[in-house]
Parts: sequence; C-alpha cells; structure tokens
Amino acid sequence: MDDVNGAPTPAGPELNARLEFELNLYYQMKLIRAFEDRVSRLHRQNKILGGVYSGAGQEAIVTGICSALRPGDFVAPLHRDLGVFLMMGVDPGRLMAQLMGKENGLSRGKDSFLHGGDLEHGIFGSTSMLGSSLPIAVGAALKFQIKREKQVAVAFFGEGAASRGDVHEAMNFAGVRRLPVIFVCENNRFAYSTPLEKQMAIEDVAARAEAYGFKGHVVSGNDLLAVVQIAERVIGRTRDGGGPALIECKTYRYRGHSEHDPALYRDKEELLEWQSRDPIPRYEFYLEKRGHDVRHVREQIDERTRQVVQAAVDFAENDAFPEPQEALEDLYAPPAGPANLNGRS
Amino acid sequence: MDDVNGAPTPAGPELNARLEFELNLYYQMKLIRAFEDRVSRLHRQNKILGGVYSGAGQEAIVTGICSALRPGDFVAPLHRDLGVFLMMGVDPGRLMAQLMGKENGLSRGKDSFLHGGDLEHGIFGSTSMLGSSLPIAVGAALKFQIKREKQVAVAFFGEGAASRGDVHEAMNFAGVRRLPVIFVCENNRFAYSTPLEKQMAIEDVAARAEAYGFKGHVVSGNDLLAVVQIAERVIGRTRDGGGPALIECKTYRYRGHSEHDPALYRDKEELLEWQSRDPIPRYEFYLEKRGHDVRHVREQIDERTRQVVQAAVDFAENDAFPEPQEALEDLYAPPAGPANLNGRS
Amino acid sequence: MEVTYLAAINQALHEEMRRDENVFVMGEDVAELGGAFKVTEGLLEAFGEDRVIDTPISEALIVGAGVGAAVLGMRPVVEMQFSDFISCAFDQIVNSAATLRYRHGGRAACPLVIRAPSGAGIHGALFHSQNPEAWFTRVPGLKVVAPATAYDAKGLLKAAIRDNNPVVYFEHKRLYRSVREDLPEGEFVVPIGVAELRQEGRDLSVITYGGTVHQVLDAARILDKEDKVSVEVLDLRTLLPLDREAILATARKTGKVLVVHEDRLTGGIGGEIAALIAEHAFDALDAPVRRLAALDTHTAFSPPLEEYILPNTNKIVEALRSLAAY
Amino acid sequence: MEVTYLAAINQALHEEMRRDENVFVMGEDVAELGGAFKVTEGLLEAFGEDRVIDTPISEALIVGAGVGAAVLGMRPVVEMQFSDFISCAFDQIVNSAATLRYRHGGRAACPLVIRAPSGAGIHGALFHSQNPEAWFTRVPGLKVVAPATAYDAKGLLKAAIRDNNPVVYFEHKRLYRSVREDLPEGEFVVPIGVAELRQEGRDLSVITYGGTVHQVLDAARILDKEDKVSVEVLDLRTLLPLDREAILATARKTGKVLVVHEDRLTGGIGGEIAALIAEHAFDALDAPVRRLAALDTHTAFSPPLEEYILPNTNKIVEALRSLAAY
Ligand SMILES: Cc1ncc(C[n+]2csc(CCOP(=O)(O)OP(=O)(O)O)c2C)c(N)n1
Ligand SMILES: Cc1ncc(C[n+]2csc(CCOP(=O)(O)OP(=O)(O)O)c2C)c(N)n1
Ligand SMILES: [Mg+2]
Ligand SMILES: [Mg+2]
Repeated sequence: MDDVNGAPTPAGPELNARLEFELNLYYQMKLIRAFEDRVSRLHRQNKILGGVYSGAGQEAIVTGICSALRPGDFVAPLHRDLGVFLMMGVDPGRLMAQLMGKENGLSRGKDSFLHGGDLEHGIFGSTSMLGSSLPIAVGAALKFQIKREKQVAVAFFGEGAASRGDVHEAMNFAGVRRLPVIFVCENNRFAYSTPLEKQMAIEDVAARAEAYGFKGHVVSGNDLLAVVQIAERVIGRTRDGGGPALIECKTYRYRGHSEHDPALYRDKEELLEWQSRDPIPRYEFYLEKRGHDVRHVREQIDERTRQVVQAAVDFAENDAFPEPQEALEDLYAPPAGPANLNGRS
Repeated sequence: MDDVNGAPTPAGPELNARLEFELNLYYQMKLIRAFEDRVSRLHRQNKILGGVYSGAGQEAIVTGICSALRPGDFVAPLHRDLGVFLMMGVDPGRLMAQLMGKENGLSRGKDSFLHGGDLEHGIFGSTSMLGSSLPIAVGAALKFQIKREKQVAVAFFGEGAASRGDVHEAMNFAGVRRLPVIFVCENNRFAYSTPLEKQMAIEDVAARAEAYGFKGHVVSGNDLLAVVQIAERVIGRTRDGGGPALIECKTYRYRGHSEHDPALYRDKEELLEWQSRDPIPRYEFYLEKRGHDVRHVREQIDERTRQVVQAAVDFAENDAFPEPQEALEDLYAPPAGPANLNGRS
Repeated sequence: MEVTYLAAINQALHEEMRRDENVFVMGEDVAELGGAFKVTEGLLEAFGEDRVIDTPISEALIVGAGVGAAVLGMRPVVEMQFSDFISCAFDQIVNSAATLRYRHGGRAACPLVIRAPSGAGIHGALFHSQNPEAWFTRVPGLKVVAPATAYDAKGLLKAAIRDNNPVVYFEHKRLYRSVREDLPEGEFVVPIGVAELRQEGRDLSVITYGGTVHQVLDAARILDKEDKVSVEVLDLRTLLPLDREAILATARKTGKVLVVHEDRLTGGIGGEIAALIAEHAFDALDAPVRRLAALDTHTAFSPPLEEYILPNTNKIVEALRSLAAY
Repeated sequence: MEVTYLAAINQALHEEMRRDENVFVMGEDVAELGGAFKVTEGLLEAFGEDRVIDTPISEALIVGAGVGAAVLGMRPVVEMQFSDFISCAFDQIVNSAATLRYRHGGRAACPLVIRAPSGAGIHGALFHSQNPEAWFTRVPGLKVVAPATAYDAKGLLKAAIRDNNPVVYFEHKRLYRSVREDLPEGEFVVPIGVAELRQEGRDLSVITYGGTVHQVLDAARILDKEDKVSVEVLDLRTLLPLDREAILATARKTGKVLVVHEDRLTGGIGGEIAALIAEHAFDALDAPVRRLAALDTHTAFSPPLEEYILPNTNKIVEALRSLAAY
C-alpha cells in the first residue's frame, strides 16, 4: 500500500507496518465491494451467466479472517466469498474470467462462479453442496497435523449450511483430534428465503462448538477491526496447537440470495437497519480516529479499485472461450509424482 | 403379573397397580436377558446366522424407556435393542423366527436380526446405517404434530451413531419444530472397538441437546428405577407438547460388539466394574426394599422366562423357511387405500 | 388454457393436497418463497404451515422425515431444491425408503414422493445440471419417473402421490417454462410404468425421455421432411419399472433403434435399454442399437463446452441419418 | 507361500505405506482392531497413530477428510467398514472427489483410495451384502476396481494408491479367506484399466468380475468337460474405465457372450457391457448378448431366498448351455 497517502503522523516502524496493514485491509474490502458490484452489473448485462451470489455487506468477514492467514494455509470459501479469492491473491482478471466461463478462468470454463478453486493460493474450490467442504477442510488440517506443519485450514459456511450433517461430522472429528482448523460461520440470518428461526432453535451457531469440545466465538461480522482481532487471536492459537475453533460472524446479506432473487420475503426495515451497520463506513470511522484523512484515502482507493476491476473485466472480456473439446480434458490426473499433480494433464 | 406372588403387604389400589407395574418391569428385564442369552447360544450353535448384537447389560434402558410408551407411539430401536421388541409386545416366537430367517419372522426371512420392524407394535425396522433412523423418528413425530395426536416418537441410538450427520439434521429439525420426539442415547462407551474418547471430545452426548434448543438429560442406564422415572417425566412432558428431549443413558456392553467379536481391545477391569453395576441385581435390591420376597420372585420369574424363551425357540425351529420365490415378493406395495398399506401384497 | 410444465406440477400439488389431507409438502424454501422455481407457489396460502413446511438445509432429514411420516400413512411430497443435492440424501432414499416394505416383510409401505428438478442446458454447471436418474433406476423398491410434457408432469405427479411406494420424480428444469400445452379440465392421472408413443414411424425408432423428448421430436420432423425417413418416437416417461413391452415392440417394428438421453452415456439407462433390446429383440434388429447421450464428463459451465457435451437436435438428426444409412 | 485375498490386501497396504510416507489409512476400527475383517491388521504397530487413524462413525467425514488430505498431496486410503455404508458418503465421493480436478481446471488432483468390502453370499442380508459398484461406474473422474484374485487384490490396490485420481476399490468379502494363491516375491502392480483373460476359449465368452469370477471358471470347466464347449473367460478387474478393447475382442472372437455379475441385473454394469458389444460388435454376434446377475431385489437374509437371488455355478452352467445351444 505504498501509493496511498493521507497517512497519520509518522511513528515507529512497527506502528507504521500496522498502519499500512490496516489501510491495505481497507483497500481489500473496498476492492471486494467494487468487484462484486461490477459482477452484479455484468450479470444483469448477461455477461456473466449462471448463479451469482453477492457477498455485499459481508466483506469484513472474509477480509478480516483471511488477513490472519499465511502462505500454505488452506481455505474453503462459501458460495458468497468472492472476497476470499481476492484476499488470497488470486489475480482479479483470472477471477473475472472464471465468472465468465473463459479459458483463463480458474477452472478453464469448467465450472461456474466460485467453484473453481485455486490451490496455488490455498483456495479449495467447493462444490455447491453446502457444508460438504467442512470435512475437506478437516482433512487438510489432518495433513497439517500428520506432517507437523504450522498451518491452519479455514472453512467458511453459512448458518444455513450449519444444518447439514457433514458439518456435524467435520466438527466432531476436528474436536476429537484437536485439528488445526477454524470454522467460520457467516450468519447472515437467512438461508435463501428461510429465516434463522426456521433453521435452528438457538441463537448462536457458536454454541455448537462446545458440544464438540472446542470454543465458539461470536463477533460482529460487520466490524472489520473486531474480525481482524478475533482472527489473529483465534487463528494464532489454533496455529500454535490450540486445536479447532469456531468463529461466528453476525452479518446480513444485502442483495437477494442470488442475483435472480428479489428477496421479497425480507423485511425492508431489517435491511435498512443492517445497511446502517455497513462495514465500510464503520471502518472508515476507525481510520479517521487513527488520524487518516479518510476522504483523501477513499478517493485514492476508489480510483485504484476502479482501475483494478476495469482491468479484470477487460482481461476477461478479451479472454477466449475454451475450445469445445476441452470439455473432455481435466477429468483425470496423469500418472506423475505428487509434485506435478497441480500441473495440467 | 397376576401369577407372581411374594408381593409385599397389601395396600391401596394405586400402590398395588404400581407394584404390579414394577414387578412386570422386572419380568421384562429378565425376559430380555434370558432371550438374549439364548440368542447368543443359538448363534454359537449356528442356528442363528448373520450378525447378532447382544444388549446384555443394557436391558434397563429399553425396559425403562418403553415402559412409558403407549399404543400408537413410534419406536426406532438400535441394533442392540432386541428388548424393545419384547417390551412393545411382539410375540417372542415371531421374534425368534425373525432371527432365524423363518417364514413367520417379522420380515418373513427378508432381513436379519432386528431390521425387521413391526409397525403394528409401533416398531420401525431400522436399516443398518447407524443414525439413519433418527430423521425417520422425527418424521413420525411430525405426523403426530400435523395430526395433533398425543403420541411420541422415540429413537434409540448409540453414542457411536451420534457422530453421524443424520443425527445432527434430525435433532436440529426436531428443535426447530418442537416435535414430539425423544432421542435416547445408549452410551455404552464403545462403538465396536472405538472408545468414547476417539468418538467425541466431550463427556456427555446429552450436552448436544442444548445446541439444538432442547434439554438433554443424563441418567444411569443400569438403574431401571432411574430410567423409568426420567422416562415418565420426560416422555410425559414431550407428549404434552413440551417438545423434543434427549435422554442419555450411561451403560456398558457386556459382550463383544457382535457375537463374532472377542473384544480383546477392552479393559477387563472396566468390564468387571460395570458388571458390578448390573441392572438386574440392582433392581432386585430395590424390590427387596419394597418388601418383596425377591428370592421367591426370582425363581418364579426365571421359570416363566425359561418357558417363554423355550416356546419361542420351539416355534421358530418348527417354523418353515420361506419359499425361494418369495424373494421377489414384498418389494412394492399394491395400489390400495392407506388402510391396507400394512397388509401383504 | 395453455399451461406450462411448471404450472402443471403446481396444479397437481394443489389438487392432490385438496383431495387428500394426508398429502403435505416439505423442503427448502417451499413455503413462503414457493420454491426456488416457484413450483410450490400458492400452497402455503391454500394449505397452511402444517402442510407446507420449510426445512433447514438438511436433505437427509427431508427424505428421512418423509419416510417416517409416510410409514404412518401420510403422503409426503418432499423437494430437493436441485436434483444435484439428492446425493446428500442418498442413503435415506436407497436404503431407508427403498427397502422399507421388503425388510418389514410386506407389512409396511412408504408412500413418499421425492421431487427433484434435474437437467442441464441452462448454464447450471457441474452442480445445477445433473441427471441423476440412473442412480435410482437400479434400486428395487423405488419407482422413478421423468415427464417430458405438461400433461405427463401433472398426471405422473398425481399418480406418484397416490402410489403406495417411494417415487423419485424428476422434473426437467429446462422444460419448466419452455413447454406448455392445453390440459383437460377434469381430473386425470398418467399411470406409472407405461411409456407413450409420441409419434408412430416405420423406419427407425428413438427411445427417449425427459429433457431430450422435444429435441427428438424436432429431429424426427426434420428427417421426415428432408430425408423422407419415418421415425417412431417412444417417450419412456417411467424409468423404473421400464415399459419393456413398449420398448421391445418398437424395436421389433422398425429394427433400428437409437436411444437418446441427456444423462451421460456410460451408466445412463440407455445401456440397460440397449441391452434389453439386444437380448430380447436380437432377431429383429437390422442395425446395432445406438445411443446418443451427454458425453462422459461433468456438465461444464462455459457455453461452448456445455454445447459440446449435451445432446441436441442437430446431433440427433446426424445420429438418425447415420442409423438410417446403416 | 500361499496368500489369501485378505492377506494380499494387507500386504499391499504395508508395502505402500513403507514406500511412501504420504500414504495413510483412516476409517472405523482400522487401528487397534485392525478393521472389522482384519484387513488393516498390524498397520498401527508398524506405522503408528499418525498414519493409522480410527474415526468416529462418520462416513461423509471419512471420505471428505480423505479428499482434503489428498489435494494437499497425501495419499489417504480410507475404509468403509462395509461397502453398504458408502451410501452415507455418496455426495463426498460423486461430487467432492469425482469433480475435483475438473472444477479446478486440471490444476489439482485427488489421489484417494476408498476401500469398500462388498458382496453377498455370507448371510449378510440387505445391509451387509450390497454390490454398489454401478453407482460409481457412471461417474467420470472416478476409477473403480474389483479384484477377484489375491494377485489382483494386491496389485490393483498398489496401483490405486499410486494413482493420482480417486479410486473406489471393491474387495469382495466372500473372497477374503476363500481365495488364495502364491504371490511373487518382488514388487508388482496390476495396471488399472486392463482386463485379464482368465481362460481362452473358442465357443463362448463370459465377461465377469469380482465375486463371480471363480464361479464362472468352475462353470467353464464343467462345460469343457461335460459338453466339450470351450469357454473364454474375461475378468474385467477394472470397472471404470472399462477395457473396451478386451471386451470387444472376446465378443468378436466367439460371437456369443454371457455377462455375469453378482450385482443386480437392472442397472448393473452388465447392461453397459451388453450395449457396448451390441453396438460395436454387432456384425460379429451369433447370438444375443445374455446377462446373468442377481435378481432385481434386495439381498434377502434367509438362506433359500439368498440362494434364489444370487448367481452361482449351476445357474451359470445353465445359462452357458442355453447360449451354446442358440
Ligand atoms: C446441500 C445443499 N442444499 C441446498 C442447496 C441450495 N442452496 C444454495 S445456497 C442456499 C442457502 C444457503 O444459506 P447459508 O448457508 O446461510 O448461506 P448464505 O447464502 O446465506 O450466505 C441453498 C438452500 C445447496 N447449495 N446445497
Ligand atoms: C453408517 C454406519 N457405519 C458403520 C456401521 C458399522 N457398525 C455397526 S455397529 C457399529 C458400532 C456402533 O456403535 P454405537 O452406535 O455406540 O452402538 P453400540 O454398538 O455400541 O450399541 C458400527 C461401526 C454401521 N452399521 N453404519
Ligand atoms: Mg445465511
Ligand atoms: Mg456404543
């Protein structure tokens, strides 16, 4: 974030690094918002086909959680977590190409939206089957444990997915083996049209953690600073052998379940209430307290995200569609050593 | 239980009924033990093929829980719950015929051991897939709720089965809809060879109930009186609209996982410790306190159970095997009104 | 009045719920939302919360609870939001439901309908395009249907609800709004187990079902017009039990058979059908039984890939011409 | 030294775990107990708790965690205690594992082995007798093997562990201790995808695999001796991908084919094989391709029922005689 000015009065190198880190998170959160807004627009323009699930309103969660991750960690995002891809360093152009089904998309046009993972950046491409990625994250954590690696696995899931049996099996085993896995619940109060009270008889998904022998934390998912703090603390503890944890982030979905959904089943008041808790202005307020010239920072960052998003769109639009016969490629990995496994067949 | 003497000094009609009820439970528990002992023996004699899973040591659980059930209730037993069949009034001869694969067995030779249900007596024949019967019991409870019937559904499951995803999905939905279903966990500390601490990181399965919005109770599964009391209280509350509940019964399996299993993985001390908590002498001690001449009662009841078990064996041994072509019967129900559904095709 | 395939399903639900108070509907977002595709729209208003039940995201529970209610005499119609998620309820379907009557020695029944919106061609990619029918057509104790027309969609759903066995009902998403027809006013059902001859022909037979029926009919028209080849078209409608008589009859009549389905080639039910014909109509065959199906891969997302993978009218025309020339 | 089918599997596990420290074993009761069938006996002692892992009863977790470890370069060998319970892990196999490489655009791999003790004929009844292979042979991205001999059991498991794709490995319970042979001293693997001609013949071909291979060989001997009919026997060994060349070659050679499997007739892979032959060796056929398989029902418990349902040597002899007489 060397090109962002409007920084507060100079301080020691440690504080400086922290300030830079914090500003970068602001940039990331803004980039996610800008990218997703553009995705919604492209969907309306029929340039992105298939299901599009906006994470607007929930950006602080992926930003804050991923800020505590390191190279070699493993992340399984949920269907709304486009931000995870940006946070973990996936090239925005390739991400956009993925959404458009283009050749340089993460899945080379094979799958849609976020199902194309990018293991080079630690991102597992989850299937659509909600909750099914939790056992997989547990398996990644098992590898870290077997190999005595100081890495963690993170699985994001919605409060809706929390009702799936796979989630139970995953959490239970994680507890038994004290695996280095963090389960992050994005509780946005709705699973498609189904409100919280029809999904579970309790208030906090986090309460389940204790039934598996580890700790559940509740945090405001719209407060980036709070998410960052808990992520650093909890993920750090897990990384140091403290066993699994669950972090529940309370939040709200701004848009419909997907771009097809007008979400008529929701209370307008509730939406308004949650929009007033938008993570971006809230974090700007914090930056201001930190002494930044926020208006200036925002202008610079808006310009930068605009450019990044436009470049991504340009890249993706200019990218070719895959050749039809490629439909039959990438089904089976060739016989090769494990080192080559992530290479193409 | 009119033929059992050795009753304590006469009292009011209510107390008399209670005494009779209590003696009958003793009889039932003894019958289950005797029946299962005979089954183990018949298995060694190759007269019962396939898997045989003894519930020896756990009789107080099924006896106590089922004692609080009424006609029209729904029970899904676990693979070790032969006692449920006896308690719910299934004819011992037909039960034995079931185990031997005979024509008059509950499944007419189709399935083995306890997978043949008997819906006339409210017993659902569970598949082998552990935990899969919990969603089904929840569905039965849903029917009672929709139809405003004052019935309950009971699903028995082992602490091993508690790790299955189906259990989670079932309990969660039961909580959401406050369904009249009671989940009874027979925690015998082992799933096959796997001890409790490799199955879960917590001590009590009952602790999970709260994570679904209802109450979990822990009781000694080797104390018939305690099981009866909690069953009456909890099942009564559920029947009256109090919503679901979980009752965890702490117990221990005497024999191997199945009759094939010498259970070498277990600590002999532990077995001894638990055998010293045997539900039968413990209950006899209570009966003694109640003023019964226990030695006399025991003799009478031993004779009676011996006769019942022998009659069951005789019936089953004299019963024919099904005709080969019957293999193709009973696959599909004929087109008939619901009233006929439990009739044969 | 013209009714879409989707509206026909909705009508069937309304009518059956009115007719029999033991019928109820359960699934994710089926109540207030009326289902992801609006198939259950209006049911909540008409029948109330007791009989139109939103569930958590718990496919095993949805089917399992359906089984539990069904054995007690209810007639649950449960929905998988997409048929792709049926894999999450697999055990409950193939074990709990399918073996229920058998393992109870014929003294129980499981009148359960599992509705599953299936099929590709809508840019649904790997997990919103599946055609899972052949996982179920190999399971005794189940019935499996896959209507292609609004009439059949309605009539088969009504038959499924009245059937005393578990029925997996595949409704093709691409047909929801693209297919419509006038439906008779009165009450009708379409019997399970009976295929329908959509078109009589002399030279070739096509056996198909579900999403490819209309493509086959289009192809048959092209062959008729451009090649003067007369194609007989058999729509299976029910996939378990298969209508063996109808299958063998058309094979014997024309001696040349093409089986077409949107499901993948390998392991799709085309293999079973071809095997039946090859065994039981061997002498009548003038050409090998051919199959045209989706390629043996997952349904990819990118349009050129999806197009390449799936059958379509052109590919069917080509296959028919090649078979005609044999 | 003679080694049983079961011991051969155990040897393969020992050898592969010694060879590659990324190989580990996970499942219910696989560690201290050594598995319900003792297949994993001795592994805990040899390789320790980190690499021989007992799990709770959580089939979806077992496979899912296998997938997670596999994408990070481990080579998990997970066990379903009985193949019947594979239905509880269905989604993780057919979706998470099978589509993994595809949806990652070829930039990931899932070197996972799922061992599943399958098969009937041991009074296992409905839920301990299943032959679920055809649920998986229709899923691209998976490989499926089903050895019939100790040699193949060992060689195919070693190949499966070294393969960079998810492999479902069906081991037939009835063969565990009933089949044995001398195994070569040195290291060997059996390549996935290659069928084995167990016996050359001139008059008829039988195509089979797994539990019925030995019954077929017995039947072939009877036909040779009593009927002077020479039967060729092809053991598929790998069910996905099928060895099409070998299948078509034997069909073209003898012109008369019987497919035999212990799985049920309808929807078993016999249909796929018959369809392949009927399409691609049409001109070479002197008789319809016949199938002999378990009857279309569940595997019932009572001995007379089980016997009636399952294929056996006598039934195969009869079918061969009938085909020979065609
Ligand atoms: C197993 C499964 N069942 C159903 C669906 C269909 N579906 C997609 S998203 C969704 C709602 C998810 O809710 P939640 O987990 O809370 O995540 P959110 O969309 O609210 O972020 C549903 C029902 C699915 N993808 N997978
Ligand atoms: C889904 C499933 N996985 C595995 C098995 C094999 N199995 C049968 S009983 C058993 C142990 C069950 O333990 P628990 O639930 O505690 O009951 P218990 O036998 O101790 O009474 C296992 C693993 C099964 N029947 N179903
Ligand atoms: Mg949500
Ligand atoms: Mg137990």
